[in-house]
Amino acid sequence: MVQVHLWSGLRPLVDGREVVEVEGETVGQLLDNLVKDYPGLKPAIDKGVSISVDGQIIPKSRGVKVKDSSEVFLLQRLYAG
Amino acid sequence: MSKIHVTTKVNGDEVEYLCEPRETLLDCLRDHLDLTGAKEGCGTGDCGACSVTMDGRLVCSCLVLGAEAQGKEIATIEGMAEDGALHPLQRKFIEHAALQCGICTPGILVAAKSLLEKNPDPTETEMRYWLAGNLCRCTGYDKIIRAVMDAAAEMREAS
Amino acid sequence: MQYHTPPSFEEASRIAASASGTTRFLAGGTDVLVQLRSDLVTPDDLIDVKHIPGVKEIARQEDGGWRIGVAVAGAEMTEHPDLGRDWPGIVEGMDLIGSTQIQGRATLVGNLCNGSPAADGVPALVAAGASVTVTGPNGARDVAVADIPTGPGKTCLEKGEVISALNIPARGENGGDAYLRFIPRTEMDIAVVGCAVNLRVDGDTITEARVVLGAVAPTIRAVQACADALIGTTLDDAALEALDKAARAACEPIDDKRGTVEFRTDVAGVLARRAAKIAYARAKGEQS
Amino acid sequence: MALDGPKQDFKYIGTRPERPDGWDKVTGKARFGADFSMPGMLHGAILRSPHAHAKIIKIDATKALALKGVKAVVTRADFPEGLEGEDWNIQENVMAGEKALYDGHAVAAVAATSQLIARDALKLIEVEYEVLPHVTDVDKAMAEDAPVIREGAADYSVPEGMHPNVVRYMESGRGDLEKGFAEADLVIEESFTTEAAHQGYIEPHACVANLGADGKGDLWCCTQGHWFVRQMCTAVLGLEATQLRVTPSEIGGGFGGKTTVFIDPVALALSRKAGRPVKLVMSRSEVLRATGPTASASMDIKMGMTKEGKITAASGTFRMQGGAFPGAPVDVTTMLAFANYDIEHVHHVGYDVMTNRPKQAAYRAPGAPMGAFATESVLDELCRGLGLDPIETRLKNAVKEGTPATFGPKFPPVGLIETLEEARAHPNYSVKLGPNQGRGVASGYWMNWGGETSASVAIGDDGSVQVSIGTVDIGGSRASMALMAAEAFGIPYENVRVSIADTGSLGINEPTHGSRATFASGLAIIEASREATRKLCQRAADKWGIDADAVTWEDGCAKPSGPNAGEFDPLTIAEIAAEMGSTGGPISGHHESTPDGFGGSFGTHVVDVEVDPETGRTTILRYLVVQDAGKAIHPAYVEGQFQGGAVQGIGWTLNEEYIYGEDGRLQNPIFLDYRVPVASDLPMIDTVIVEVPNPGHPYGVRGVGETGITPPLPAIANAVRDAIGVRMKKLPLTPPRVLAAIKARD
Repeated sequence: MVQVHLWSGLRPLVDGREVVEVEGETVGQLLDNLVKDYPGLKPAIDKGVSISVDGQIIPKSRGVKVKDSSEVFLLQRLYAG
Repeated sequence: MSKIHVTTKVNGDEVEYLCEPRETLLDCLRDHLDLTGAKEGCGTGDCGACSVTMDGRLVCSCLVLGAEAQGKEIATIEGMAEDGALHPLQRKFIEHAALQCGICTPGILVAAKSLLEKNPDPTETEMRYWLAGNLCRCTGYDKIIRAVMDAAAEMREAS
Repeated sequence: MQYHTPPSFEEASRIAASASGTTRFLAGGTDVLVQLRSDLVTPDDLIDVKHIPGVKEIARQEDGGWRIGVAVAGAEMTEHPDLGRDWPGIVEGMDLIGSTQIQGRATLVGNLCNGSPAADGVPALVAAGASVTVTGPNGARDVAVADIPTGPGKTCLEKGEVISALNIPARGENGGDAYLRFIPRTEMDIAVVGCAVNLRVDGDTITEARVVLGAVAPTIRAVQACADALIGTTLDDAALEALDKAARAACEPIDDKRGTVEFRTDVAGVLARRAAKIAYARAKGEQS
Repeated sequence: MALDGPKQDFKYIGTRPERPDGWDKVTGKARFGADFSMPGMLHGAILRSPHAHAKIIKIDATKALALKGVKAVVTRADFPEGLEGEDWNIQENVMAGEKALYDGHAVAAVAATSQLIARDALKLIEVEYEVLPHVTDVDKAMAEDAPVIREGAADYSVPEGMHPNVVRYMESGRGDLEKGFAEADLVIEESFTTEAAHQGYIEPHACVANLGADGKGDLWCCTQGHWFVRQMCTAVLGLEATQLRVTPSEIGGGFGGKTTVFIDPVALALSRKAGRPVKLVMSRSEVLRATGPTASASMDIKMGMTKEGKITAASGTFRMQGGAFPGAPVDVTTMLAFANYDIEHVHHVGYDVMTNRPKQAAYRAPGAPMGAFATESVLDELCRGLGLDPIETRLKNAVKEGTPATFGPKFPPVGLIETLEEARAHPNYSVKLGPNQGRGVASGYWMNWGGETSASVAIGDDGSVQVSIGTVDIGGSRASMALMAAEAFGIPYENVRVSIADTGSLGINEPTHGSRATFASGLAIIEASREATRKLCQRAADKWGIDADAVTWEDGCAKPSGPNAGEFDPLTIAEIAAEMGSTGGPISGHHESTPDGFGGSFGTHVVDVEVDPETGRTTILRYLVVQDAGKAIHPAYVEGQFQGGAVQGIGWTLNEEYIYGEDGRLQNPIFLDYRVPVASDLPMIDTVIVEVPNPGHPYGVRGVGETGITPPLPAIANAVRDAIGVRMKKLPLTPPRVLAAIKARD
């Protein structure tokens, strides 16, 4: 299981939790399982989020590998300028 | 609306065009003579991207009517390099990376050339004020000023 | 739009008088073309006065005054060897208008006819007591520059009238003038406040003075109280303080995108003091 | 995605050769957006709403169509219906539907045989409006009685009970604010505002469109990203993506403002209707009224600090308007507001608010400068209040590799500390100041970007190299691309040609935005070059009859990898290329990816100002930019980015602003009153390039374009504070505002 840190605006959608645990070996699997296991997050994830894995911000690459020990944060969807 | 027949000299060549009375010299250079080196950045004389000289005097070609060019001598960026050799200002602009997007570059080069013809040894302040009507949004002007100073020094040495 | 190039002011006046639609005279074109381009004013008749003999001349008159052609560009005034020695304030006022490129075209008379209370070229002309010659259907007449603008964008010129020359009086001995304006940048802006001072000294004492403010009222404004604050003084601190106060009191500005009432009023006092110091130094021959 | 550790020793990287397009740019030959024309081409013009908010009752173009020379008029009725999300937003922005939403909003367009006729025709189009109440200020737009711009525009994130103009809400943070503030020796709480600033590129938007009734078309335009243009135009017009080929012209500045479309779909619609090519060029006032400035902001910041200079807690509320559509960059503002510092207790709240203003567009580090202005101003006040040096204090709190960012994850290697140390050591930091002068320091960050990227290299038959990229060259990037290819191939810079491919010639590329071009296209070029050199090695191996693994590529030559591989004279790229046709065919390399290893760039600025105490005018005396470039490929253009960013920041801080009248109309739609800095306003801009390699790029590159506009706003405000003794909390620092503050002080 990977621990995924949520930004505080998302916490009301998952009963106030700061961190949720989901299965997944890639960013894509994490996102899919977040929606499956925590349907409250669906509107946010559908709207678009970024994710960070061990400090690297991943705007959209679903294939990036994730380990159970990885530091993972959901971040606001980011745009370039 | 009848058009006006204009005979003028551009970069040493005698040219003719027909223009609407409302058309500017910039319109005529770009649309009738295919000289697109002068750019329209504002159309109100505030940016200098359309700078040319008319009878040796630096002007915004967006603030000159095409009809007014009758019998005049116009010089544009297209006439600045002679015989395939760049003017020292042009060379120095490339050397100093004095341009980024390059849209203001033709106007600035024409304006800078006009300055050095009048004053071969301008101070940095004189240069900055002379070029105040040429907006550059990319460079912050630093490298432009350095390029003009360097070109001026080279031209003084050569003369 | 019809484009005309009359050979004389009489002809220019005749075209304007007989025109049925909007008419504009073209000298430098730096205002007319902007209006045309932005569809603010599309004249039916545009009368280019630059083909009239003498319009590009700067001529010293027998009495020591100056006659300046209506199509003389700002740069030509700045480059003139003697004009700026007599009337540095007039020349620097004109020189402040726009960029080098604008200076290659813009004219003092155009600046005047535009009728803007913020015109940089006009306050020093008013301070100098300059006049213009107006050619119209009934012949020519002289009008004080101060009387030409009647409100923002408005002048006293009648249909068919065209300014045919600008007349600047002789400088005379021990005189000096100066013009300063405030803008947010260093160049390329319209004056938020402008101030011209023209004075004459006898030794250290100011004997004559005119102070003219721009952009603080519907028209450019000569302020007698400012002149009174200077005359008879040696421009000491008290005189400067009185001048500052009088300048502020004369302001009736507006709040707009370029400045507030409070700011314009404050800066009018500041510029009056600063311009007076320059004019005073010039009158005494201490500064060019 | 680290490929292999960043390379350290370079032959070409870090030199300053002449840019490949230099000659064209200084002789007037370079063709920008408005420099294209086609046979049979018509000219377009757009009619724009004079009202900030109005229902469009009726549009009657009968008289316009009757004018000689007029060939087509389009309105919203000429665009497909049923779009959703951002596609709908773009369509609505390029041509108003039921309502005009801001002063300058397009309502109809004309194509005619000349520019003048098209403009005359606009005056003949009769539009009946029902004027509605409007709002242009962010705080007023959130108030209960504010007119509603569009019902139902809010997304899932907005809590119940908020005004319908609030369309997105965000909240993030960590720790315990109360605890953090309790630990502080000084807590400061202030509110700030910034006004919208325009990108101010000197080239107005321009395009030539040629679209047939068969749905196939071509578009030439000035854009930062032609694939974005393709996606947006085809979505807005209901076309198939690859049926439209978009070719970018040279681009006369963008700074984010040319990453979207304003006139291109309109030109295509006109062309389709008229059956002829149509050129559309914006005037400057159209650019200022109807393209994207950045958002304006209203912010409340609270920060606490111990007397030793440690930040104990920080919180911020950021309200931003991005015009009549969702999209103010408040997510980035909140994320980066405190990102320079290691703060245990931190909290951010953000609101994206709609107003009757043009749809905001990205502007250099979109969202970051506003937040930095507010937070770095408060930090400066804390330093003053506690008697601490601003650089030492920043050093005490600065993030480094492994620091948990205020937005969550731990930082990879970053260079903030290095920029602070260089700034402290620079002579500018110790120049003695005179009366009415002040010094300001501020740091800033931009996280940079990777984005979809595709690049190819092809070997010419003389051994020169052709590079094709999809990121347009907006500031000299062709030089950097050529340098990276030269380095990868080991051939002279002059032997590399770089061209920008059109949408029909290369895979999708995101625009030149997010400071990504040198990072992402560079990475793709290096990888594509490596693929090509592997093929070159294979050809040599075949010729020598040895295994390809026994061949290495070095200095532009294939060489046996060691004595065991055999004794062969090196084969140069030219020698291999000369025989390409008979040894297996053309040789090229290709790479495509969405690279994620973009390392963020920190910068620190030091500025000295003098304020005229009688007029409130601020003069910049000296200015220093120190920024981390990872690796400067072409240092002159890196310096240029630093200088340009700083000067745009100076403009935003001192004089640039959108001024709306009571009538909701933009008061300053020309460069006369939208006051960008002119040459005489400025000193030279001093630069120091810091190089902390980015492990995510083979040569260590970090994007440098955007960070430079983030520190100037607070750095100058801090310098003015130093000079006049008053904290200015509202940008721009116009002379009337500064003078009023000085008078209030006395």
